[in-house]
Formats: sequence, C-alpha cells, structure tokens
Amino acid sequence: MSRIGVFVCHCGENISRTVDVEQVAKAAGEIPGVAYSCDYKYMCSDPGQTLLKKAVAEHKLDGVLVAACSPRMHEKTFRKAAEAAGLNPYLCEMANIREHCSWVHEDRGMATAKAKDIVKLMVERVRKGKSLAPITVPVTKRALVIGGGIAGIQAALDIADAGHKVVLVERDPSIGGHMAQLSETFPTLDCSQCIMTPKMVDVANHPNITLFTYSEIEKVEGYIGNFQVTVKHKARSVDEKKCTGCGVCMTKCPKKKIPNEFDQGHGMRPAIYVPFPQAVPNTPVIDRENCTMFQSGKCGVCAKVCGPGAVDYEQKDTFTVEDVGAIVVATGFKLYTIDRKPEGSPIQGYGEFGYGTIPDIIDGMTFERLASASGPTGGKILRPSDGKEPKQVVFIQCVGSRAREKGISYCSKVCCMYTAKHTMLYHHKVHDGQAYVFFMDARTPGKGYDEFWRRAVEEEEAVYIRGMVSRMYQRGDKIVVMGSDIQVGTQVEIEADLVVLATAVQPQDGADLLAQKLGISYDKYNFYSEAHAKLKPVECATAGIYLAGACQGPKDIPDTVSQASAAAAKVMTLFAKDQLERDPVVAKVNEKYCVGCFACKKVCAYGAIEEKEIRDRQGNLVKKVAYVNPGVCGGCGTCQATCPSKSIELDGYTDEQIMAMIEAL
Amino acid sequence: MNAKASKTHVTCIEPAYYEAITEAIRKEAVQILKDETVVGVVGYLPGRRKGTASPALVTTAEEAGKLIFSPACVNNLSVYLTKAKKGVLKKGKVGIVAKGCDMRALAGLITESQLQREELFIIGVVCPGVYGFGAERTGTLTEANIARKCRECSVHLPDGADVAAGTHTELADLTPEEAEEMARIEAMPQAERWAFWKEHFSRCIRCMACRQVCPFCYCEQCLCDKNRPQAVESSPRPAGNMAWHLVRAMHLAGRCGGCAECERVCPMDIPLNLLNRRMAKELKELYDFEAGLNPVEKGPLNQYKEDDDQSFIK
Amino acid sequence: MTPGKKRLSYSYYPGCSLHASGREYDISTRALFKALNVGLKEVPDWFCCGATPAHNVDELLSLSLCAKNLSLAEEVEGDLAVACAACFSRLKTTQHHLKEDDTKRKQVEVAIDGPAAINKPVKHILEILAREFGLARLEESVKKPLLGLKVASYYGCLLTRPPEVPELDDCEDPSIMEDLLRALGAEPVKWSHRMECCGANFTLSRPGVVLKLSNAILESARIAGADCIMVACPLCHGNLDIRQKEIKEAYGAPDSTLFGNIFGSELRGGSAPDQRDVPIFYVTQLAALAMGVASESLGFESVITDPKPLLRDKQLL
Amino acid sequence: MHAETKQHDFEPKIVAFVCTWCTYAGADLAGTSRMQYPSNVRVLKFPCTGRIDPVFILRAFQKGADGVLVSGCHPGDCHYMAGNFHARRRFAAFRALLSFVGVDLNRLQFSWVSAAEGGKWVDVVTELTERVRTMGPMPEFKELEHEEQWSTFAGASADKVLNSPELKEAYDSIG
Amino acid sequence: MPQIITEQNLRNLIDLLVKEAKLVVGPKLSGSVVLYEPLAAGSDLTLDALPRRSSKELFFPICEDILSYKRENGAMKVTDVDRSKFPETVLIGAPPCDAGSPAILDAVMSWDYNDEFYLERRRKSTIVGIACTKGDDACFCRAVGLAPDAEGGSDLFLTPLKDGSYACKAVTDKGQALVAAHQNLFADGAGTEPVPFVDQAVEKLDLVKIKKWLEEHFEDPLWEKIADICVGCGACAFICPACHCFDINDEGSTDDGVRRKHWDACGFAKFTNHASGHNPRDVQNKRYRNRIMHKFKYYDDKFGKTLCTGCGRCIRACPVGIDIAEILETINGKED
Repeated sequence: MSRIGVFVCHCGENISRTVDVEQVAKAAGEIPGVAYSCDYKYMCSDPGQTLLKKAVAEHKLDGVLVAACSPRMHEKTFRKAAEAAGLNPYLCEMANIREHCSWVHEDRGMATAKAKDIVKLMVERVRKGKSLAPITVPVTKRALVIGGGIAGIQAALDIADAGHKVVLVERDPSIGGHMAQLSETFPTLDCSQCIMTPKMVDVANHPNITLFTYSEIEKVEGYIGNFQVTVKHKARSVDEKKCTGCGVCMTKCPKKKIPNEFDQGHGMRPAIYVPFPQAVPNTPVIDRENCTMFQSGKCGVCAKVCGPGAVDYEQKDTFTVEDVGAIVVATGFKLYTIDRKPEGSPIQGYGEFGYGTIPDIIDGMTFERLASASGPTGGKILRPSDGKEPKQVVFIQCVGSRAREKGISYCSKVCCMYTAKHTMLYHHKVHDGQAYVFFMDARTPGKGYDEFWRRAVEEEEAVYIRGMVSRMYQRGDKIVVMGSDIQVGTQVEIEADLVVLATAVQPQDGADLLAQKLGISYDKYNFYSEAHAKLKPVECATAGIYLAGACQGPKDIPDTVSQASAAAAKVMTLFAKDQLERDPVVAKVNEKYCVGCFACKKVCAYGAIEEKEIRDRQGNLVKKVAYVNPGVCGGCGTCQATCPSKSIELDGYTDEQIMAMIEAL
Repeated sequence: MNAKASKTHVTCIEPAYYEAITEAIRKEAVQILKDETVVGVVGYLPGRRKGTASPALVTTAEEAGKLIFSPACVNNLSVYLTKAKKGVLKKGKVGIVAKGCDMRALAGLITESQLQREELFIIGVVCPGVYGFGAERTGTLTEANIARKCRECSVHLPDGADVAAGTHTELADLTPEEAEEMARIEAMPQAERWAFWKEHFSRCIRCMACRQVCPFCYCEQCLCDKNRPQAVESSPRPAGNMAWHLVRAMHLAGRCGGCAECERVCPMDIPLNLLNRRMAKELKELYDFEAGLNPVEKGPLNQYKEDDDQSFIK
Repeated sequence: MTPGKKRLSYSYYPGCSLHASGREYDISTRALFKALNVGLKEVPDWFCCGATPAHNVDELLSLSLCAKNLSLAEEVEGDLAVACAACFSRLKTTQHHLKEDDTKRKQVEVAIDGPAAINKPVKHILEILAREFGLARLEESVKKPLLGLKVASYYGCLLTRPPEVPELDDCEDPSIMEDLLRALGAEPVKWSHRMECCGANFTLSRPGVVLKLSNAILESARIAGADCIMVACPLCHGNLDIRQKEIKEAYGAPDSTLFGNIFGSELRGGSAPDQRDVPIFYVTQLAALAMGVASESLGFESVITDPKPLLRDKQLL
Repeated sequence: MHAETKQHDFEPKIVAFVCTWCTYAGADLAGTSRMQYPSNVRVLKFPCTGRIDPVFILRAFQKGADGVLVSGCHPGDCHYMAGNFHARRRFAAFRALLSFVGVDLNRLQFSWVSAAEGGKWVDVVTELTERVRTMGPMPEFKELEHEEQWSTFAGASADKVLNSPELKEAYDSIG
Repeated sequence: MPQIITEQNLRNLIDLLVKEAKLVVGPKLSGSVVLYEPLAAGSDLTLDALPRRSSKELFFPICEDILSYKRENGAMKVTDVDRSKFPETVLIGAPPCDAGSPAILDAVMSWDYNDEFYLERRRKSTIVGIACTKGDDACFCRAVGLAPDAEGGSDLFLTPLKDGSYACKAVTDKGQALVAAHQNLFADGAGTEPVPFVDQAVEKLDLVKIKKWLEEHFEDPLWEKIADICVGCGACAFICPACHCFDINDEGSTDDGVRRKHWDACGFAKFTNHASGHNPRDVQNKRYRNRIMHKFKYYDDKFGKTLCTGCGRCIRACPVGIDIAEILETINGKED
C-alpha cells in the first residue's frame, strides 16, 4: 500500500477562484493509497516547497502529487523539491488543475468535480510509477566527418579548432568537392579556388585532423558518444608516406588521354593522377581500370621513375576502426544526369532534350569548368563538339527541378543564381555573344542576390524568356531549341550553338546506402532527414549524428558553411561533458517474453532497437530478442503500442500506469 | 439448409486428384527424409473417422510414406513451426506440406523473423479446396461442402514452394459467401452490427482455440493472459470476450493471411475470419497491402507514408 | 506447374474513323490479331466517342458519350482494345475524370442511365502488342522481318499525353513504337518531330496550319533518313498521307517557314529541301506485314501516298 | 462575456488521449488564454500519439467513456519524428474495426492540435462534447460490462437471467 | 407403472414449469449452434442435435462471481454472493452423456471441500434425461460404460418412441415429484416401440486394463506420438461434460473489483505455471497426458469413477483431430 501525498495549490486565486481546493484536498485524502493531503496558497513558493519536503518526512510519503499548474510549468521545480526530500524525482507528478481546469471552466461545481477527477487519475499514475535513475553514457571526444567538400572541411576545421580530434573521410582522391570545381562564385564573382584551397591546406596541416582520402565508410556500430566506424581505405597504389608529390609519375605516364572527372570529362588526365593541381593530399592514385600495368601487366613506368619508390602495384584495400563520439555527415550532392531514367529511381529522364547525344548540350558544372581559368579550355568558352566559340547560348533552368511530371518537385535553390552568373561570365568572355535563359521565375532570396540577378538582366544583356523548353534537336551544327514564351504567349525556337542545362541538385550516389549504415532516415529523393524541420535542422533523428550541406537538401555555399559550423557547434556541445545524461523515459524489453518479431525495431525512428541473442549455458542460441539501447532511445513509446505482447515497455508511461488511470476514470 | 440442398452441386474436383497429390507428397517427403535434407516433415495423416485427417510430424521415411492429402486436410500446418508451439521438432531444416493459404502464413512468419526460408522445405499443394467445418465429410468435394474461404481462393498455386504437388489449376467459379457476408454486415445499421457481433462474442467460451491454431499468435505471453495490468478481462464474460476478439483482430491486422483456421476451430461457430478479412480489406484499400503474398520488410502497420490518408483526422 | 497461358482476347472499339477514312487501320488490326491468334470482339452498337469536338463544347456530353461506350464494352468479355489514338485518349480521359470526381460520375450515370464502367481496362493496340502479347513473342511470331526498312515512328499528341491519363509510356520520350519496330525487324530512325502535332482536326477548318505542321514532320523524317512514317492514329495518318502533295506545293521552295519565329536564325536558305514521298503506315499494317499477312488484305490500295514502290524496293511485297 | 452556465440533462464523459508536446501544450495555451470549453473532458497525457494503444481506447469505452478524443502533433511536427505517422495508420485500422463491430465512430475523434492551437483544442473538445451530448450516453460497452453468460445469471440472481425480451416477457407474465 | 408423454405435452410441461418461475434449461438453437439455454417456452426445445457445450454449465457456469470487494475509507469491504437466490432449475432433454455428468462430478465437488456454488445448484435442480437416438462416429458412450439409454444422473428419464411420444421413467424422488405435480400431462401405458439406437464405432473398452496401462506408463513414447500435435487450446476441456477445472481471478482494480471463478483447461500452457516461472508440465504432450490420466486413472483412484461420458464432443471439436476414442483403443490394444 502506497503512501502518497497530495498537495493542492490555490495559485493565489488562479485555481481557488473556480475550484474548491479544500474539497479537492479532502477528496484526495479519501483516495486509496493517499496518506496525506492538504491545500496551500502557493505551492511553488519557498514555503510551499518546504511544506512538501516536511510532509514527505513526517508522513513517510513514497510518492507526491502536486495539483497545481501545468507540469510544463513547474514539474522540474517540484521534482527537485521531492528529490531534496529523499524521493525519486520520477515519483513526483503534477495534476494540471489550472490550465486544464480552473482557467477554462466557469462553473465552480463542474470545475471542482473535474479537478477531483484529475487528481484521482494522477494519484493512480504516481501509485503505479517506478523510481527511475537518469541514464549516463560516456562520450568519446573524437568526431568523424564524412565528406571533404566545403561542408565537411568547415565542420572538421571548427571541431578541430575547438581542440577535439577529427577524422575526415573523403571518397575521392582529394578533398575539395564541388566547390573546387567552380569558376567564380555568386554574388561576388570571386574565384572559388582562391577561397577554397587555403581551407584545404588548413585541413591537411591541422594537428587535430586525421585525413583519409580515397576512403569510404564500411560499417557503423554503436550509438551517440560511442560509435565504432569501420573505414575502408581503397588501394591508392601509391604509398602516401613515401610520396613527395613531385608529380614525375604523372608526366611520364604513357597513358594520358583519360577524360578527367574533375573537368566533367572534358579535360584529359594520365592513369596515375591527382584530380587537379591543388589537390589535398597531393598524392596521386592509380586509376586501375585505365592503367596499362593493371590491365595487361606491362608498363610499370611510374614505378621506375618514382624516386622515393612510392608506387606500389600490390597495395590492397585496408580497413581501420575509428572510435568516435559524434558523426557529421557532409556527403554533398551530384547533378542530375538527365539523358536516361536512373535505374530504380522515381525520376524520369529528359530524353526529349537530346542530352548525351548532342555534344553541345552541357550541364552547369561543365560550363563552370569551361569558364574556369584552370579548366580544359583555360577559361575560354569553347563548345565541346568543334571547339568553336558559341555565339548564341541558351541556358535552361529548372531541368529536373520543380518538375513534378518528371518526379522531382523540389527547387534546387542554386540554379537561378548560378545561371545568372553563367550569363555574366559568358558575356564577359564573348562580347558579341547572346545568352538566352528559359526560366519559370527567378528566385533570389539571399544577401545581394537579387541585385546580382538584375545586373545579369539589365547590364549584361541576358535575354530571359519566361517559359519552358519542350524539345531540342540537332540541325546542321546548330541546336534547335523549341520552347514557349508564356509572357508573349507564343512558341519560340532558338538556334543555339551551345545549350547549358541547370540540372537538378540530387544527393550523391549511394546516399541511401550510407544512410542505412548510419541508421539515419532519408526522404524519397535520398536527401537526409533532419530531426525537426524548424528546430533541429542540423541533428539527425539518430542521436549523435549531424548533417551539414547539400546532403540534407540543395544549398548554396554560405548556407552550407553555416550549417557545417552549426553541426560542429552541436558536436562541441556534446563533447563539453564527459558523460551524457539522458532522461530515463526510455523503453525496456522483457526478454523472457519477447519473441523477436522485431515489430518494435521496424517502427523505431531512432534505430534504438537491436537484435540480441539469448544463449543457454552451453552457448546454444535460444532465441533472438529486441534490445533497446538507452543511449539512443527517444522515448516516444511507439514500440510499446506496436508490440503485441507488450514485451517492451516505456518507463514513465507503463501500461500499468495508463490502465490504472483509465480504470480511475 | 434446405435452400442450399436444392442448389445444383457443382462437382469441384475428382477424388483421384487428391490421390495424385498424396502420391507426390509421399514421394517428396520420403526423399527429403532419406537424403537428410530435413529432420522432419509436417504433413497430414488420416484420422480414425471417415473424412478426417490430422496434422502429423513425421521423422522417418516409413511414416512419410503414409502421409495424405484430401479435402479433410484443413489445418494450417505452419502453426507447428512457430515459437509458441515449438519444441516438437528437432532443430534443423523442416519440411512442411502447405496449401496456398498456409504459405501466406509462412511468408508472414518469415517477415516477422519467426522463420528462415532456408530452414524450410516447402512441399506446396496445388490445392483445389478443402471441406468446410461441419459440412459433409465424405465423398467428393462439392459446392455444398467446400470451405467458405476456398470459395474465393486466389492463392491456390503455391508460388515460392520448393516443390509443388498437384497440377490441377482451374477452380470452379463459386459465389464468394465470405465477401457477401461481409458486405451484408457492413450494410447493416450500426446498432444491428453491434447486436450481430455481441451475440456471437457473448457465446465465446474463451477456449483459446482461435489463438492456439493461429500461426501469428506466437506470443509467449498473450496480452490477454496478462494481469498486471489486465488489459483484457480473462474471464469468459461478454465484455471481456468483445475486448479479446477486438484486440486479436487488431493484432492480426496486416499480418493475417486468411487461412481462416480461427473460424474453423471455433466450437461456438463465431465467424472470426470476417473480422480479419475486414481488416485486410481496409489495409488493402488504404495502403494497398496484402499480407503474406511474399515475405516483406515491414507490415502495413509497421510503416507509414507521409501522405497516408488522414481524412478521419480533424 | 505453371498454368498454360490463356489465349488473349479483347473487346474492340474501332471508332468512327476506322470505319471510314481509316478503314485500313481497322482491317489491318483485325488481320494482325487473327494472325497472332488474339481474340477481338467488336463492341456491339458502339457509337462515336465525341472525339476532339465534343469536349470543347459540352463536357458532360463528351464524358457521357465515352461512358456509355464503356458500359457497352463492359458487356463484352476482355479488356477493351482501341486503335485510334483519339478514341483511346477520350475513353481514358473519361475514366480518369470520373474516377477523380464523384459528382461528375453521378451526373454522367444519370445521363447514361446506368453505372459508368470506370474500371474497364482500356488498352491501346500498341500496349497490347508490346506488353500483353509481348515483344519476345512478337519477335518469335515474325515470318517476314521488315529488314532494311527505316521507319520514323510518329506518336503525335495524344498517345502519351497527359502522362496520368494514357499511362502508356514516358510522355515526352517514349520508346514503345521503336521497341515494336525493332521486334518486327525494322530500323527505327532517330528524329526530332515524333511528338509534335500534325494539326489534327484543323484539317478542315484551318488547312494552312495543318500544312505547316505536317510539313515540319515530314521534312524532319526525311532529314533523319526515314523511308516511311509509322502512325497509330487515323487523324495523323490522314494529315500526313493525304496532304503530301499540297504540302509540296506550299512548301516546295527552299525558304520554308518550318521553324517559325526564330531568333537571329542564320540557317535560312540553303539547298532545296528533299521532296521524297514518305509513305505513312499504320502500326498494324507493318506488324501484319511482318507476320506474313497477305498485303492485299492490308488496305495499301486505298492510301494516297503509295507505299508499294517502297515495299517492293525493300522486297517486302 | 460570461455565458450562462447551462444545465444539461446529460453530462457525457469524454476522455482525451493526447501527446505531451503538441496537444497537451495546446490545451495549456487554451488555459493561459482563458478560453472556455465544456468541463467534461479528462486528459491523459502520453509522450506521443505513437504510444497510444487501441486497447486504451477500448478500455476507456469499457470504463464508461461516452466519447474519446485522440490528439497529437500535426504530420511532420512529431517530436519523435514519426510517432504520429504510425499512430495515424494504427487508428485508421482501428476505426475500421470498431465501425465493423457496430461502434458509432461519432464517439471517437482524432485530431491534430499543435502547441499553438489553443483555439483548435477548444473547438475540438467542444464539438465532440456537444455531439456526444446529443447522442446520449454510450450504451454498448457499458451494457456489455454488466452482461453475463446465462449460466452465470443462474448463479448471481434470477432477474439477471432475463436478458432476452421473450424470456423477460415469459417471466413477467407469471405475475 | 410405465407412463408416456407426447411431444406436445413435453413442450407444455416446459411452458408450465416456466410459469412456475422455474429456470428451465434445455437444448435450444442459438444463432447457428444448439446450446443448453434457458427456454422461454416449450417451442424453444430442440432435440435434433447434441448441444455444442455440455450441460455441466448449469451447475458449474463458465464464469461466476464469488465475491465483490471495495475499499471504503481505508477498509476493504467484501460482499459474498447470495446463493439463496439461485433459482429452482429443471434441465430437460439431456442425453445420458450429459445427464450422467453430475453423477460423476458430485464426488469431487463434495470431497475435501464442499463447493457450495455447485452443490446449491445441484440441490435446486431436476434433470430430465432422454435416451439418445442420434449419435455419430465420434460417440463412444458404450465404451466408457454408459449407453444411449443409461439413466444414471437423470431424475426423470424419457425414451423416444416410434410414434413421436416418449416413454417416461421416474428414476429418483425428484423425478417422481415432477411427474406427480404435472400428472395430467402424462398417460399410463408402455407406448409403441422405442426408436432404435445408433451403432457406435468404439463399442467396448477394458477400462481396468487401460487404467493399469496408464499406471505403468507415465513415461511412454505414446504421449509424444499422440499429443505433439496438440496446440494447447481448451476446446476439449470446456465443452467436456466432466472436466471441471477452474481458475479464480480478481477483475477490476486493487480497490474495487470482483473475484470470479471461471473454466480453466489443463491444455493451457499456463495451467500449471508456477509463480517462480517453473512449469512441471513444460511441453504439450505432458499436458495432454494429464488429461487422459485424470479421466481414466486419477479420478478413478480417488472416486472410483471414470471422468468421461463418451459424448465425443472433444473429438468433434479438436482443432487438430486428436481422437480420444482412438487413443483409448490404442491403449486397450496394447500387449504390455
């Protein structure tokens, strides 16, 4: 038999005006299990709290109910007071007779009756409640950043500058990402590489950063504060420790005509290469697919010319396990390839545009490379088919973006601005050329953005045609662009020398697979989902994993950098304490009765539920049951409602508590 | 009764067809036991009384040679593979004779991590139908004595079995009594529906036969056996009975493959499968989900779409 | 173990054109289905689907016309096969609207005095051939492959648009006709105007428009090196076939206005355009030919642009 | 401003199962804004609608609720990301089941009420309370609670046996 | 002096008894099944089929309240059920396999503890048994020592005659009293020939031999063989006229509730589950063995009776076709 104390607060007159608090206290005293009840003017005041503490001691109370305002207001206050009196704070509850009663009802009789009922319900809740101890989780103060684009670089630098160790993993041979490919950046037209490469060098030189390029995430285990991440280091065929980065191997490599991915396939590179001259690390890799040595076993020139003997054809993929406490995911984006319908994707292709079959239809990133001083044309705008300078260039916006009929409904956010930038760069370089832009509307919400766009239209003479393009085809050496101008209300055809498509921003290939390894959720396009669209835009639902950059949704550079720094700040907050303390309202499994159907695991949004093997003393597998990682559990209780046998139970909201409350109705 | 008798009885299937299935099952079962592919085979043996058969767990080739298949082989044998009824067969791969409707349960159990496909050797039966409960159990299976679920069978081909016994594939076109009954109940005024079910549930004696034959009632602790807290009264009174059957229907929603065993075994003739079919229909309409067609990752109530119907929510 | 594949069988809505100007389409469809041993049973007492005019004048009328035809079709067993792209579009559009809009459905059901068969599956001949009968089976059944025949497959406006109605293929970049042609042994050409409008039912009211649009299509096919054009619509067939002579007269001169309002075009002029005759085939004519159906029963006599010289040239006659 | 407190013949018992983050907070807002609504509702707080088991609703009806409200965060606003999405499916199914066995769904209301929607909370509660008030007490589950198998009646007291009208008539005729 | 009663008078008798404020219970069509239920009139009586549940529930209800409790002002108030309100009851139309069950159960109900709930109902009841002319291939009453015309347990026994009337025999004083009170409905005479009985597939068993075998074979491979397929439901026990296990449950809250007694079955996995979690009958065949042992050995040991009337209900109802008659035949045929 429990000994519960009920304290009914007048809240000045806020409650007592409509609720007969004395009666409520009296009725409470008659509820089975209540050992003491009283009413008091201000329970939250110091004397009120003292009253509570004294009563706990005097009447040997084992649970406390304060009938007062909303628990959202003072639950913490009273739980602290109860704790000070020697009770477990979770055995202190509040009955909300102010917001839910005295303030919303006028009839004194009805309000008093309701207040009594509320108290009765809550007494049952306290009676069936359990002592709970806060959950503590140790924190490994080392972070993993996945992706070495501007987002990953920024996050890694911020965390490292705060004094924590960081592991930065990049899939490609060099960090830098897409930003390193850009020519100039809007809205200031400063050179992308000029602002990017110093940051790349900072990463390489930072004592707190361990950089793994040409590496991928193989497996992720553990939970917030305690992840074990297996990193796969792909065989570079060049020993990073020995290589001095002299570059002789690259100049001597006999196979030089391999389309360079960094230049969107428009420049050439040898089989042993660094993607671009400012690459970090400046250590080449051998592209085994295209290397004569690997394909036929004959060549070996690079090994012969390498002074330090760094070239190693026998190198294998290696794996390391990194212990980290937090993970920042910054895997970035790719541009939508529109010539075909991607396998298994909800997105349709744009076969009618002839992309992929007509060489002079290129995407925005290719145009960036053409306009870049370090690009394949040395910064001259020359079209791919015949190297001529295009005099009429058509830019088409929203290719794939905002195209519901093609399966993508979102806006790619950066295209309006970079297309405007492209028209300017083009106009600066080809003075007698004409740029046309097909667009739906120009979206320019950013500092200095609209001014920039207006400059493209008003000063740089780009012709903006509001409308979409239906079809393009080659006619002679021209590309016929058939479209509409909805402002004039006519169909338009332009014979263009070059067409630039502002194709949609999409998550990187394999984003879904990485999400599955990390146990984070992603939307139908494979963009990673934040925990809350407004208030937790950086956190993943899975505790300890944070998002930065375009992997979460299309973003421009300033937004990406902001989010990366925000993610870094979140990591630092986590690392500020040695132990992570969590509310003990988490689910627990009754292993005796769990039959391992794992319905709970299927509905858990946090990935908190694991499969656990139960073995007998001989080590034979008896059964598999669910196990809740208390460090990860969010405490929603969806698992319990789903479990048919109720073998999983949410502390603080047990079936026994709820049933008793319903019984008391 | 009489109205039924005056109907022409379409002969659904010749007895010789069942004999052919029997032969095929025996051959396969003997073989897999002989070559030790499996540790045992769950099949059917004839009962003492004419027109009856019992489930059997055979472990020797000799016993396997006596297995049968007939219209009396009504049981869904997958129940013998679930945890709650475990321990009767040794660990290892098990052979099982399964009709199309039973295979839906197997698929569901695989979905729910209760079975592994590689631990099963499924002898699928191209089932032309079985006897209805309480129907005439002798002679040919006809429209008069075929089970209600078989009248609207859509899964008589055991897709996904290791081997299939039987070749006959054409089913007679019978009136879908179950669907018609469901439509009849749905068309009733609300109070009449309540009266209909109240009468049925009040008769329930809580013998738990429905639960015990159900392949999906494999919980080690049934919610309805729990007493702290007691979510459902365990005493056989109308109130607890109603709660029990509603809870069960809810727990089976999205999982039940429609073998109708619960309804068949009910000694009080409560049309339990109607509840399960109603839920299946709802989930099909709302989420385009049909249980047990294949092992899947998640059932309809273990997943969601952001644009799920919410017209009922204010 | 697997049950033997049932013989495919369809109910059939030919539509007015196929009983008049597009008779070749009808007879070749019947001949082809017979050759493939696919059942085809004409819906008794069918009438006009309302085509393009009705829905521009009276929506309820246009929906009711199709709904009534659909309920007539419901009486005949098998999915409803439709050859005419316009009829197909109207029937599917009607089903689409009535499924989406309960109020409309009720109005229509009052008008036709019965339930609207909104769930009767309506299939275009193309999807029956390529999907239901199947390309593989079709390829197996070919007796006389159309080797060396370069065909421009012309979809026109209605077959695939809007995507949610016909649900036939990718609406702007379909491939079903090309796939079919390959199965028949012919060579589909890549060309630019396969999705453009031929002018359709402006054929009487504004022939000038039709001439302009159809010319663009024919010219584009010639540029792509096509020997002929394959269509799946009697209206397209009419415009492209019957008007070839007129088009030559109107656009024979090199300075064509083919490309409309061109910004700063430097391409005008040049050599005189190619003036080859381009025979227009119905998909069923070519398919039936490949199946070895006698050419006499495919209606090649009744078209204006004579295809026989081409077929003889390719040794297909 | 002060509306006259009406006396009603029937005060329905309304039980509300709400999530703590949105609807409970919304109800708090209604309080701080001093909005008025019928006092019939009794609120049970859950962390999330995802925690709400259909059994609770059943139990509430069995224990005498005349109307039940289940309310949580709007889709996409769930504090736990997806609890309300799971709840939405679960309750869609449960409604179908209740309706099939003859429960009037007018007594069971689902709603999304956010922490900012104090007004909506008032509307939802008022509407449900008044609707149920016009419907009268919910007889089904309550009656069931007092019914027994016949042989049990034969034990407790003879008058309980008279559950069927004919039987009652027969016994009444005895005088 | 032999007497007969016409079918119409039998129904009239029911009408009269109802008027006398007696609870008259007999086979009645309830929905699609025939059950023993209170009859409102003679026309309700259905003698076409054996009711699905046995008549034991008349004395041993599926579920009954024992007491109710409520905490008031800190003290627990307990209210007992008033057994004096149990009505006078007449059971009409029970075949020997049902009518005979109280004769078996009385022993256990009044053994070391008098089950007053059961006994009070027994005292207030009169049983009108009827010879059984139906029967099917599941029936085996002859094999357990009863017969379609066994009078044991009946106060008044009816035998169907070929002309549709019934020969009556008052077996006990209660039966005699019933006839005496309604003498005008009965006529003197032997009547026509009785309706013949149906042959039974399992005619005779040596119950002594079976008991002996059971004594010696607590452990035997037979148990696994016959009962591994048992799925552990309670259908057989619940519809059995002789099974009498029950469970007691408090329902409601800890402060306000009812203590209820209701049927239980040894087939349930939780039947012998100890609070410790240990279960002495840990697998299903041990539970099924208990069912056989209890019926054919333990009960006989204690009370000298077989706990089975051969009604065949469990055979018909078993979801997996376990056939108790077949098992008994098997044991009966054992050499050792």
